[in-house]
Amino acid sequence: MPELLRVDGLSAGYGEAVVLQDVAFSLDEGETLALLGRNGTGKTTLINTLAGATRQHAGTLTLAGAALHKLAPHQRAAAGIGWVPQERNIFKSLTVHENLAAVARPGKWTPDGVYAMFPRLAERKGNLGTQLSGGEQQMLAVARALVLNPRLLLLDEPLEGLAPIIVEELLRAIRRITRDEGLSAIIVEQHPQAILAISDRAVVLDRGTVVHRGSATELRADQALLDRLLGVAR
Amino acid sequence: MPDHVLTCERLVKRFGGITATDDVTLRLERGARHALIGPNGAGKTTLVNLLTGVLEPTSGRIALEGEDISKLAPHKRVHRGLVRTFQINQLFPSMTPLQTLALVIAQQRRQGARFWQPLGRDEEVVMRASQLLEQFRLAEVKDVPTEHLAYGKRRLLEIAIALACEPRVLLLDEPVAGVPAGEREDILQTVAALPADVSVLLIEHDMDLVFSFARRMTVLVNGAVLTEGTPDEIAADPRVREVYLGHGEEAHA
Amino acid sequence: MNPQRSLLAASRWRWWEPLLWIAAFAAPFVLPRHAAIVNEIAITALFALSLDLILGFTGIVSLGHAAFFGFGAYAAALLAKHFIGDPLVGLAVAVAGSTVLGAIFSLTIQRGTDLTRLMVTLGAALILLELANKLDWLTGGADGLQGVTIAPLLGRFEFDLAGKTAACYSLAVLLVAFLLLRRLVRSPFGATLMAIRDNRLRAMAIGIPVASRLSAAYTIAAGLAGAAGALLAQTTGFASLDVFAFDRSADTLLILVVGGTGWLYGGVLGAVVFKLLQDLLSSITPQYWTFWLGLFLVVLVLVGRDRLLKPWTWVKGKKSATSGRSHA
Amino acid sequence: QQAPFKIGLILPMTGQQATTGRQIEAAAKLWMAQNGDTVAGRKIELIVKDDTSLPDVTRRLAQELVVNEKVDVLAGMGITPSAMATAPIATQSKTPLVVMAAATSSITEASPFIVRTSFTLPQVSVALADWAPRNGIKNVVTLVTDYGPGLDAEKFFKSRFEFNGGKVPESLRVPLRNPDFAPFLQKVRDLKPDALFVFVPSGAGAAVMKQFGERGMDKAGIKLIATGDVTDDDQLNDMGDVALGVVSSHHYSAAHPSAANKKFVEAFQKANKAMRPNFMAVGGYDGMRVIYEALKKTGGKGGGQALVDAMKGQIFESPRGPVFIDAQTRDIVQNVYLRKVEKKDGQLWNAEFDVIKDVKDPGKSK
Amino acid sequence: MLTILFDGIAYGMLLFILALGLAVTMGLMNFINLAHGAFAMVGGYITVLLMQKAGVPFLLCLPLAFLGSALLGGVLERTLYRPLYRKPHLDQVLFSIGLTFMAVAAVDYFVGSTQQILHLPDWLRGRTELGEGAWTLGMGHYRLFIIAVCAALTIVLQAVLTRTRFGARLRASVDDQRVAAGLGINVNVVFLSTFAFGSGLAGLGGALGAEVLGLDPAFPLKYMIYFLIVVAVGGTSSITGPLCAALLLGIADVAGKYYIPKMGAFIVYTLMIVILVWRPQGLFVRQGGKA
Ligand SMILES: Nc1ncnc2c1ncn2[C@@H]1O[C@H](COP(=O)(O)OP(=O)(O)OP(=O)(O)O)[C@@H](O)[C@H]1O
Ligand SMILES: Nc1ncnc2c1ncn2[C@@H]1O[C@H](COP(=O)(O)OP(=O)(O)OP(=O)(O)O)[C@@H](O)[C@H]1O
Ligand SMILES: [Mg+2]
Ligand SMILES: [Mg+2]
Repeated sequence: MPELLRVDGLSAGYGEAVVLQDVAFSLDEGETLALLGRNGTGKTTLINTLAGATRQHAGTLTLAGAALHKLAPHQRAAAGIGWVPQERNIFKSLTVHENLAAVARPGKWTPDGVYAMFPRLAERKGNLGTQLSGGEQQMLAVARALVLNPRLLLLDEPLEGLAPIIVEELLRAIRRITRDEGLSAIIVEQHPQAILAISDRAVVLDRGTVVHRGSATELRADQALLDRLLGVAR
Repeated sequence: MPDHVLTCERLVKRFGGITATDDVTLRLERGARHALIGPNGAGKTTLVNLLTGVLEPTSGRIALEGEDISKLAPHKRVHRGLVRTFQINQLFPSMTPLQTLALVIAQQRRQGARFWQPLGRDEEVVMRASQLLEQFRLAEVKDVPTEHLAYGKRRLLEIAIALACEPRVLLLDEPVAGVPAGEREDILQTVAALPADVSVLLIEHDMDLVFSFARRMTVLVNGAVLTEGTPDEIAADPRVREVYLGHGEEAHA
Repeated sequence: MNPQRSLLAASRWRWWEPLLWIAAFAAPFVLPRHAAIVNEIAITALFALSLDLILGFTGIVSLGHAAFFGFGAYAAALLAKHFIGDPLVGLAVAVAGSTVLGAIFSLTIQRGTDLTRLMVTLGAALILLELANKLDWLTGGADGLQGVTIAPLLGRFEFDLAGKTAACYSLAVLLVAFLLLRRLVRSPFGATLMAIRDNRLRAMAIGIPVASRLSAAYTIAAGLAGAAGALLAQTTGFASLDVFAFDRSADTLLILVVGGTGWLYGGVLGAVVFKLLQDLLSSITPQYWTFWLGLFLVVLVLVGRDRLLKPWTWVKGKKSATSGRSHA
Repeated sequence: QQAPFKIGLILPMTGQQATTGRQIEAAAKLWMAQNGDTVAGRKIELIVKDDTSLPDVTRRLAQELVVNEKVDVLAGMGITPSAMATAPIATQSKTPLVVMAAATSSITEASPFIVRTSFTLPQVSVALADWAPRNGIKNVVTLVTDYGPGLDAEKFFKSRFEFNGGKVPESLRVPLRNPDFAPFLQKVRDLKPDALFVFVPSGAGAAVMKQFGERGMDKAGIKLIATGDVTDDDQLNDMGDVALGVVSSHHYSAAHPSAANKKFVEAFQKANKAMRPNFMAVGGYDGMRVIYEALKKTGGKGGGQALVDAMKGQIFESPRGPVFIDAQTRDIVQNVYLRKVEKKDGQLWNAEFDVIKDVKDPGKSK
Repeated sequence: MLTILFDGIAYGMLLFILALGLAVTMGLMNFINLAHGAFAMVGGYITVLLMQKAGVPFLLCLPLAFLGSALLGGVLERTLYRPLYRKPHLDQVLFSIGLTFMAVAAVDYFVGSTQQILHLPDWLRGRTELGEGAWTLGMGHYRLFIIAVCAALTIVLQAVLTRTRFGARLRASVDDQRVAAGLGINVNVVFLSTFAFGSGLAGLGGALGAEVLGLDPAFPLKYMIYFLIVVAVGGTSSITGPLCAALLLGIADVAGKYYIPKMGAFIVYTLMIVILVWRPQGLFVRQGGKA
């Protein structure tokens, strides 16, 4: 598979504060990457930097051979980035349908297509963003990223607040999308096991730097290493 | 006869065409550790909003300690010990955790109308606030305005506020969402360790936590109560598996 | 820091505060030429201070605060004209009157967005203005209420032409109001107001009676605004319809925002800056001074109030979180 | 070398009354340019202040001028409340206050140091109420702005007109802030009087006339009669043909046919980018004359009481015609002219066609 | 009767046209732009000066007024307004009032403080009367013209906002600039074009309103209250809300002043307070029913 994303020497932060330092990794087309790490180590910052929502201090980002870091945020969506922010950030004065329609780009995924995936959203089509339950907002955030028809999905804790059965379905769907449609995804999660099970690669961050890079299956198998990397004392 | 602290009877809430709460009858025993689960959009948050008076029910009745509180203003329900947390943080951005907790405690002790002495003059208020700060690992950020806190800390403050209200009945709406796995148990430990006569209703999608915490569970689907029972009964119920729990193992990691 | 000390830190006096007040009271004597404008600044500052209580600390925006200012002014003027000229009695009556009015009007500001509050308060003030215009047998209508003679302050100090007595009187009332509010906003009561401002939903959920707190804050603010109005009427011996005017409410809002809301000194600082600037500019170019005032406001916002008005923050950086909250 | 003689001129220079200030300031400066800035050996110094039409500011400015600048005379006063608020300062400090614009009748009673060189609304309204019945107008609806001067105009017009045998079936009052005159004019139209009497502050006049025309009131046989504020010289030219034929009564028209006025208008227009002087300007111009003459009379000594005494009883030929400062009321006595808007050399003018001589302020006779 | 109704509608439409730009910048963009009146004034002066000095026909002046103020709005948006979207509302108030003060003084300096008077072409000046007696309907041509322009604008605008994605993209950008940009919306362009459009509408309103309201440098301050009332009562989430509010207020004001002239000034304010206390979000709120 050809390489889709390459991150090199990336550092980023908020104002003066540097959060990410010299982060590097790469991802092939159709692959899923699990991004793990303790609270506050910069996972969200990394995702947001890829989406163009956080200021990048140094480094290069290459998406399918093109220099992603030179693009303005709104151009990155066109280049193939689909972003699910951690706090969901549903547009609150738009209806569910408008939330999708406002950002949709031509391609395989249409609003109707994602309604089939999340029937709950179809039922709530006319509700305003503020009138959704927490889980519904989460579904909408994922759906909204899909209708961008991206090549790379950035999912920041997409399972938070979802019912177990939906989690199961969503994980299956992500697997299907990446396997069958050649999409790539970067997923941040608090529950490493669930995510590693469907990932190809894993990157672990600690205090803004990459402390582990490797195969997801291997990491999943090595519980001791995982615990050490994530600082879980058991 | 069981001693019911909070009951709601035939509660209905409609938003336009949507029935978010559909004829719900729920009884919370004194000292209960009760979990409320159900698919997304089942109406769990709505139910909490109805119980605490944020929303007005379309019909139905709510009673606290046997007394009808359906028409009572939200803050008066708090005075009677009915306290909640919010699924999405509701904090006071410009105040520090210390100020926030001191305020909540002062208000809880009916000092909210005192205008002649500074907040913090009352030693007991300060003591209790410091205690909570320690307990929720907020002591080192006690003087940082809430708007500058990291998400995890804000989540902790959210729960600390509820406890500062000295609840008799505590309604927790996904209290540990966004809290790292390691700290989740700690928080629920704190809650579980509340005095035995405090009743707790927990809403949560993390089944490990729910099953370790709850002694009784209610399942809500499409606004209506599907079933109620002990954790074992619920876990074994095929209908619950069908609509909520699913079958896979990943979800329980 | 020990929690109690850090809680009480907000209510502690800072070294510059007594100096500031001493300077204020010295002003009419050191600069007797400018006693009149000191008086005007003190009145404006008091008015802005009262607005700060509802805007800065409680989060109620108002474009109609002049309703209470005007009511206080007419109450004091009418009392002096028809009954007794003693200024302190007049002040007390005006404060009582506008407090009652504030309590009544507070019913209208309970719900709604900022915009609706702006408009409801504005409407109330304009209705009072029209009323005062229509009741010309009582208020003198658009010509204003003349023949107001104010007895000497405390029976001893005559209101002199240079305005020294007036300035001291207004400053004293300002100081009293300031001390009162200083206590109030740092008390548990004040903290509940700020909680409502920050997050009404949560405030309710911790048992704060939001509606009655809003009313209480609005009522107190109304009383203080009435005091400011009374001072104006007493120190000028005159009341006219413009005390209710939209411009007065709007100017005061500007003054408060210039100085910074939620800080108590914002109103004072804003009044000093705004009035002096206006006086200075309009004596340089009576026709086009509004241009320069406008430019000042634009620059103020673009550069940032903190950096422009509090240059010492350039060096110190932002240190304390309790002083100078710059937005509502 | 004597100390300069200071005149504190407080006017609205910004805001909605700004034109008042501009006209008066220009006229005062013109007077000084024409008559030199030294009188009886004393240099005249003019200090202009903007009060933004806020009476408390007017008062404070007056206070400062008196205390700090030690001005010898206060002057200006764009609106009635400003004059009223300043009156006690004049009394207390014994400083003459020359009112150059504000027109409510009672102003001169507010202080024995007030002298007025503008006019009063009763003066001009009454003149119109005398003229109308003689010219076949028996039935008039009044329309005034709902504030002091408007009420004065309404009251005096109505009582004199009824005294003269006319009928006033309806008196309409328009709120001060009123963007649209349609409902009032429609009401008038439905009442079908012989004429509509209007007083609105200058500025709103054009709108009234336009909407009067637009509503076809003239075609329905209703005449428009007004006080001169409505056909303000300052704006008359811009109003265009809708103003043609409007009859108004006032004490000054830029078209007043006298040599003194011709000279005044020419000089004024030359000095002010062709701005036409209006009744405000003439009030300022004459106010300056009154001050100059009084100073001369006191031999350059000045002194509050002496100046006021010297102002009382002055008789002179103003650009508006002969005028007289009544020694008792300190108010101006002047001719009131009836004028009709006409076009001359492509410009619109208030051409005078009748005069009522030596009108005292009727407001004082109560 | 009918005439009064007609006048009320025309007056309401005039209020609406003047407030429309504000409904766009304040309602849709959530920017408290009190300088709205200044843009309207600019449009008015463009029209008056072009007609007086250059003899440009009135109908041509209208689009020019729109373009002129839109251009000015666009330039200001790029240079001054942009950093302010994120600032607190009170700062926006301060800034835009400051700008208004400057505009007032500048116009005074360059054009003078006298009232400017617009001379309409003859075909807009007349009046048509229909029917007889109590049912007479008298329609001023200019008022008819205003109603027509206003109706056309409403339809176009409503179509743009509901038929195209622009409305949704705009509201999305207002709700959350950062995320909107991250999801592919060019926020800067959306804001720039909306602000310019809003300013243009203000200019057009000023051009159309100058005839009835008069035009002098104090214009932006004098009528600010009216713009605000319309937007507040109408609610800030649509175009139809302010339209209905303007019509309601216009008719109530005109009819009130006709039938009970003594109550003149009280009517609008009382009506406003009653409506806002009854429906604090304004008459029309976006409720998000069925899609
Ligand atoms: N807006 C901000 N301004 C300043 N610092 C920030 C901001 N957001 C995050 N930080 C800091 O950056 C660091 C990394 O935060 P980030 O949100 O990327 O962590 P995370 O790994 O996503 O954590 P979590 O698991 O809680 O989501 C933290 O120390 C945090 O305090
Ligand atoms: N104001 C409202 N208007 C219309 N529908 C609403 C409103 N508030 C909630 N709803 C709908 O009511 C249903 C119940 O919502 P609620 O927030 O109670 O769900 P929940 O059980 O808490 O779900 P979750 O687990 O996702 O938080 C949802 O489908 C939601 O879309
Ligand atoms: Mg994160
Ligand atoms: Mg929920």
